[in-house]
Amino acid sequence: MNFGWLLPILILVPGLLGVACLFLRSARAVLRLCAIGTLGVAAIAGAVTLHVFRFVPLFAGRSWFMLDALSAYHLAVMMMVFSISALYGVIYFRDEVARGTFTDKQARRYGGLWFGSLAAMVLVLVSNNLGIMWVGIEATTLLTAFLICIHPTAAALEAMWKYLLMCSVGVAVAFMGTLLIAASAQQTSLHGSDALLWTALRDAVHQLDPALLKAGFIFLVIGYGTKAGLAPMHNWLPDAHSQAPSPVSAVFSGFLLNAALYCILRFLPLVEAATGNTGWGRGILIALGLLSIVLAAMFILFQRDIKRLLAYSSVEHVGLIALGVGLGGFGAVAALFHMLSHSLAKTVSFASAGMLGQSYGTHDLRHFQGIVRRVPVWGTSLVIGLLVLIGIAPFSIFLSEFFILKAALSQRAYWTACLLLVGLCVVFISVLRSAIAMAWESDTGVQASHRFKLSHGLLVFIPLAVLLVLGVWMPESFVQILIRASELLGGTP
Amino acid sequence: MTLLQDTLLVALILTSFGMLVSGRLGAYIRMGALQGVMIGLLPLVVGRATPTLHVVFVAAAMIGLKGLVFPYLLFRALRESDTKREMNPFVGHVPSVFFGILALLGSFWMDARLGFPIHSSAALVIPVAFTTIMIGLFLIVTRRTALSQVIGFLVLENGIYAFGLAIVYEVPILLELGVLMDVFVAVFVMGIAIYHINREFDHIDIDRLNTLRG
Amino acid sequence: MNFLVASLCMFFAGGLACLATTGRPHLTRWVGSSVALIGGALALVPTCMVLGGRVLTGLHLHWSMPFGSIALDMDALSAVFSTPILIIVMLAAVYGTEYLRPFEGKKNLAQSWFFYNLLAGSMLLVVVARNGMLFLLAWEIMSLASFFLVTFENEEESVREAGWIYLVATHIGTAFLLVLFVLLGRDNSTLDFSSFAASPGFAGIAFLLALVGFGTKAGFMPMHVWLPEAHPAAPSHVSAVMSGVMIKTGIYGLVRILTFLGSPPPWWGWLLVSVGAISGILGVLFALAQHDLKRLLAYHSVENMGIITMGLGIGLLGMSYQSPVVAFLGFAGSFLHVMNHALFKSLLFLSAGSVIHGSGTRDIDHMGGLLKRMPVTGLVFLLGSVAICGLPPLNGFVSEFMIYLGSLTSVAGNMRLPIAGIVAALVVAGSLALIGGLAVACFTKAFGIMFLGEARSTHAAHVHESGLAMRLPMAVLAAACIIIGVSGPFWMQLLGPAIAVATGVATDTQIYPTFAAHALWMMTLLAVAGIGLVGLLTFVRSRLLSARSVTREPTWDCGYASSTPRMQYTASSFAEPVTRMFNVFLRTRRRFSAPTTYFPTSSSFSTETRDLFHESLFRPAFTMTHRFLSRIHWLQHGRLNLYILSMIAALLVLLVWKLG
Amino acid sequence: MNTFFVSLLPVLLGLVLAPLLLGVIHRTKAVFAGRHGSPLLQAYSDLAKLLRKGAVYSRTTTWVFRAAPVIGLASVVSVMVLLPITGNSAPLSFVGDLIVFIYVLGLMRFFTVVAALDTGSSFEGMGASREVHFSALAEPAIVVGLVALASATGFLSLSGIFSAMSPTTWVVAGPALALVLAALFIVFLAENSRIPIDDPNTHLELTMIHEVMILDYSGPDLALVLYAAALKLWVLGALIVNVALSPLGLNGIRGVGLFVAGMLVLAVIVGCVESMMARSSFLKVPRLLVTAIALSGIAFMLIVRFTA
Repeated sequence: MNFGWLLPILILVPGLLGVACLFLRSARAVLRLCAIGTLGVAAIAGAVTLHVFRFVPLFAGRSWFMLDALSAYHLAVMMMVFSISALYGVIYFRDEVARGTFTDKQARRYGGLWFGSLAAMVLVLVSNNLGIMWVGIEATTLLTAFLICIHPTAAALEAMWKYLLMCSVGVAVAFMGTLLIAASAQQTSLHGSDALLWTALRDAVHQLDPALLKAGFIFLVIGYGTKAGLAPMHNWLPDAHSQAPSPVSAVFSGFLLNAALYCILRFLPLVEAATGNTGWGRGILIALGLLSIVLAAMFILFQRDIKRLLAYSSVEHVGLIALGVGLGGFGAVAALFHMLSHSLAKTVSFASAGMLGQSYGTHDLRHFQGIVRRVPVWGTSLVIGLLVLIGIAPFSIFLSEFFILKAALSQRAYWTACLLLVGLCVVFISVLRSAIAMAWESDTGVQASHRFKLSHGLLVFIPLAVLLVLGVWMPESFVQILIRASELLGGTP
Repeated sequence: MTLLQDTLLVALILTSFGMLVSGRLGAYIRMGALQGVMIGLLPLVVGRATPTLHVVFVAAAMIGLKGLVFPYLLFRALRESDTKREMNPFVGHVPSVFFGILALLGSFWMDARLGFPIHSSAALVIPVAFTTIMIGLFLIVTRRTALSQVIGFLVLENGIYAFGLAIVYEVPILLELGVLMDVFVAVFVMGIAIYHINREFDHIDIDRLNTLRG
Repeated sequence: MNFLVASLCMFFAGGLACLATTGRPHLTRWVGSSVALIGGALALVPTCMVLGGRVLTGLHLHWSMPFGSIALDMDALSAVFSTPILIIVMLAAVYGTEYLRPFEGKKNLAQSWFFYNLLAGSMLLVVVARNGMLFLLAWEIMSLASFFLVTFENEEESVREAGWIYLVATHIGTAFLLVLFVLLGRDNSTLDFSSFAASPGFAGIAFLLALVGFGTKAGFMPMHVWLPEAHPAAPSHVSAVMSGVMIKTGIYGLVRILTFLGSPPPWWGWLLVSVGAISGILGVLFALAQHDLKRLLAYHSVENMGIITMGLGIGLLGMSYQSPVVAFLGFAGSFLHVMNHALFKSLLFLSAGSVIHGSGTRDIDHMGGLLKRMPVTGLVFLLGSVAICGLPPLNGFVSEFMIYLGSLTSVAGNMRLPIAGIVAALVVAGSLALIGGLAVACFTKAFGIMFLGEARSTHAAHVHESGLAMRLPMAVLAAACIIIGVSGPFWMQLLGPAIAVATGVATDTQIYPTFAAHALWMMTLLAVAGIGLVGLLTFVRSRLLSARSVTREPTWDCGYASSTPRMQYTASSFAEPVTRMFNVFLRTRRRFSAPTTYFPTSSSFSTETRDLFHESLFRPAFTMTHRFLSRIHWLQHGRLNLYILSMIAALLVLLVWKLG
Repeated sequence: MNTFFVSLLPVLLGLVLAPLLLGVIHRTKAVFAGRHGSPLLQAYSDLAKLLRKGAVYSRTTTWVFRAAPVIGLASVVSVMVLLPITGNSAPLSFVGDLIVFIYVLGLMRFFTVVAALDTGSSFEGMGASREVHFSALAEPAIVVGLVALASATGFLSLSGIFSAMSPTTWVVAGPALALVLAALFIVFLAENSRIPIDDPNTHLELTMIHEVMILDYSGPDLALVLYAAALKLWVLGALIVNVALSPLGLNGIRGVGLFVAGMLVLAVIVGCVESMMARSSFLKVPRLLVTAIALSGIAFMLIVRFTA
């Protein structure tokens, strides 16, 4: 039985839910719909994903839609991020609704955009047509732009404008790249609508014009790389992440970046195959990945704003993923594993940071004192989240970083390994310093302001527990999924 | 056909240069509209003997959007704002024109060097597209007001579109419409953003939007 | 093996059980300590079997983890290191039940016991793991658990700082280990130790990586900076475990890695000797300059790790120059010192904890006369001091003696080494002598100022002896120090198989230098005779005094009538001549406000000796990096135009680079 | 069994003759000063008198104070078992006994110092502080010196080293042996608190090391302390005499005779040194001791060069 028809459904359902949000009366209802709707979509996505993992890729709509292991894996990660963030949104906005700073009108807009961007990201993942994929990415940019300034403060507007313009220009550059890729297929038997089908390109990869393909890939890397937050095109990222409401920041860092990176990953096997697997395209990813890690490390050192710190950490981790993919082989497996770990940890961290921000009235690290005692659930989860993000064992990021390092050294890429380690150490040192400064405080006698709520605890600690388990035990089937997904990136793991 | 095509392309470049030299935001928008119309017309005259129905449809949609809807949106944003002129671009108007000339020369050189596999009938489109892309980027980088950046973005988009026209023979209509839709939403969103920025800051000078740093 | 697995499960699962008792301190105390005791006892079974000569078959289970497998094995080398780990863990747990009692209700002790058992389990796992992934994971858990134990009193600013320094140092060390293990298993699909190449082409690099990586944990200078910060910050029973055994895992790792690297070139031995000598001498010098008791003990750990490393260096030199006797003696001394240091350093930390528990201060200068009020603590501290100074007849001397023998054998006689080896051996002998002399200076200071004389402050005047749960572990440790001190030959025999593992010879062909055994027997004889002589003399003396007048008067102060306790020598003044001589390293800061005017009201004097490497190497390096990086900051300048320009620039660079 | 008691002879010799050295030193100094001086056996009668007296203890002191003299004396007697006498092996001899020799003396010092601190007197603290300072530097000097001797002879025990010495040793490694002798002599003066390191006869507590540490002892305890000090003078002096005279190759009773003569000469030399030199400033003492380390080190290098 072919479940391919579920793919368009997967796009349509959130789209319709988004429209539905516009007609809801109260903010609370919108938030609840966001949570329930997202979970519903996640359920469908889960079913589809499982199907792909267990059987074969799904196709639909004259092969314009496709879900293979790589995109299914991304879809699974994305739905986790969205589910956590949506549930968290209910908690996060509760206070604001009560205070009236989150009006019904804003909520409707929020709900609509939330599902809109969900739909757009699903579109990115399930489209086999590279042009449609581009459309999806551009759509996410435009839809999420307003999510940044749900509260139109000066800083939020500034961040949104930067995000909007940089990503638009970036995505325009990516469009140019897509066109070049299409042009490279001109001399082949592919014609018309087939010229941009990923599967078709993959099958005809040796007939493609390598020069155009290479040029196209560069444009794509820069274009989508802007959206993915790779240095030196990352400048919008700390601004946008720090100004957006936390559920949105969580989605931004947790998956928006990966969606853009996913687009680059789609093109990588094409360009690699066309250039005879000489590592031409991988070299670009390695270079940008390393640059991102090092640059992010330098900036993390000085961050006084928790959300900016987390944003730079995202730059670093996207760089790590790019580096892992660039290294290929087992590095790609590690990169995909890293993506999952990072998305979960970052979502939890942003969620906790947001609640702490509400509780302390600021995002300035220097005012966060004794968070573990004063705000037990969110404080603890933020500290653990930060520790996870800097690669403390036995959490999974330690493993994935180790695997990436192994990939680098197995390929005798000693300088890469060296830079990687230096970057990671700098991040470790600076984030740990902040984390310790936040976690505890000298005895001031201030009492805990938040009571422990089981639902809150479950929301943040389940993902962290998953990361812990994955850090000491990677189920065989999970490894197989990672390997299957990474096989689509070319090379043999 | 070639004559018509050449005329269009020359006009395209001229509008780009017009934006380089002009200092008034109103003129920007008008020239952007003009360029939009020409881009819309371009598919009708490039490469193919007889335009198919779908080409005509897309052309019509494009002319409608770029020639009418965008200018309307942008003029509305302009009316709301107090800023009417691009006062102090980072690169002055005269040097800008020099850049334009350089871009033109560079484009022809690059075209000759790269040698894209395209129909000879569209030979001129590539350098013109390059020039347009470069001028678009140049506008974004060197102009101060948010509005001129939007215009710059449109010019960039136009250039890329022209480029695509030359090197990809046939694009599925759904894709073209999707792209068009995106551009539309982009301009729409940017217009709203400019409106909000203007209301919040009393200016649309993006150089002064630099509180977020470090 | 089943016992081993059961013990590991006990530590990890029992640790979780501790967490479950949150809120019931009484229960926590019982559960936490009994988990440690049962876990330790379980693992002692295979350990003792191996030490007794049995060969256990290793365990190799599938582990769903790339490159990983659950490969456990207890060979002689592991047993030598796991023995002190288990013993100290058990004793410190007993001690902890009482030590932590004042914190009940104020702190989350369940968490503390959880991390304690986690630390115990991970240390055990580190020494029995036979797979790189498992090893690294255990290694990291060990670091993390000890980090949380160190930051137990996290309401103190200094403790937080110490925790940060500790975790950063240990993590940077781990970074080297990651590279090391990846290199060792670079071309394999598994990181099982058995698959590591016997002598890879990059052995030199691997050795250096191991030296830095494991040396950070072991506290070699200059990677020791975390040690004097972290150990004072931790609760005393944790300090005992960390200083006594956790840092030994660094030595274990180094030795284990050496077994993969084939025959060592001489420069390895030389490097170890140099590192050891520097750590030893500077360690004891810095200890001498401290007046914080636990900081002093922490620096002594650096010193003793230096001694152990010198032993290893001698052993390696013996291997390089094909002199099995020298190798045997070097390794034997080193391994025995690992055990001995575990015993007496834990003993000292525990008794220091008892003092701090009783007096509420860590400053030696505020103590005095404690022996009268804490007789047991005082006695065991004295025994620990004698042991750590390496004086006969206690255990510290036995191991140092073996290292001496190693260096003597390489210098003279028919087993002498080539000239480079001889010079290294002389460095070892000279350094050991200097360290011994300075250690005596340091511990006469510590014991004398703390326990003897008159109380220098009210802290010291109102101390009380600790309870049985604290005294018992200390007494056991002190007894162990004496027993090892007079049973040297037995221990040498016991270490044979472990040395065989380390030097890569078959166990049954391991040679035992008979002259060393003879020497140790003679020493035992001498010790027993000496103790007998002490008994005899004591008897004689008491007989002489029995019938005569024995009076008690104030201390003779050369005619000055009204001396006060504040006029006594302090720790700082006691050590001043030595520290002044070595001020070039120590850079002691003196703050002195001299009395002014004819009727001076107040004056003060204080000294502080910060760590040389911390102050002159790491801090400036961090500051410079910080300064350099702050220049990078302008990149995020907030100007959108330039952001887009940099994007275009990146595009152009890539185009030129990749297509040009 | 009989041979065992014969071999214990050197120990008995030391136990009996040690206080005599003090008398010889005093007499030499008296001769230099033109005084008549105390009898040669004065030290014996002092000890006998002290043993017959009662004791006064400071209220501050603990059992450590009372244990120290006993442990000190026991240590130094144990050490004597290891000590060969020219041409005659020690009762107990094993590889590495030279290290045991030094470390057992270290134990004695540990307790002397701790006992000094037990009184809580600032004077005794001062003496203790100086003692550990100087001995920390003396220890490497003597270890390196003895290791040099071991290297020169190829034997690793004191008895072995000295019995292996022959006139050729002086020929082969003469300069080195002279350097070792010089180093050992400096250590000998320092460890036994003689001029120029310390002045045992001064009445100014501020300028003393060993004597100030034992200020609070009285009666039998003081006797034990003084006797132990005399024995220490004997054992360290014996090292020097052995190095100097072993190469002559005499053994048996002739060796013993030579040895005793050598010890007496050494005492005279010490007396001469004490008469001709002033006590040097405490700040300069470390230089002297570091010089001793350097001498030993140079000797070692020379020996390694010669024998390599």
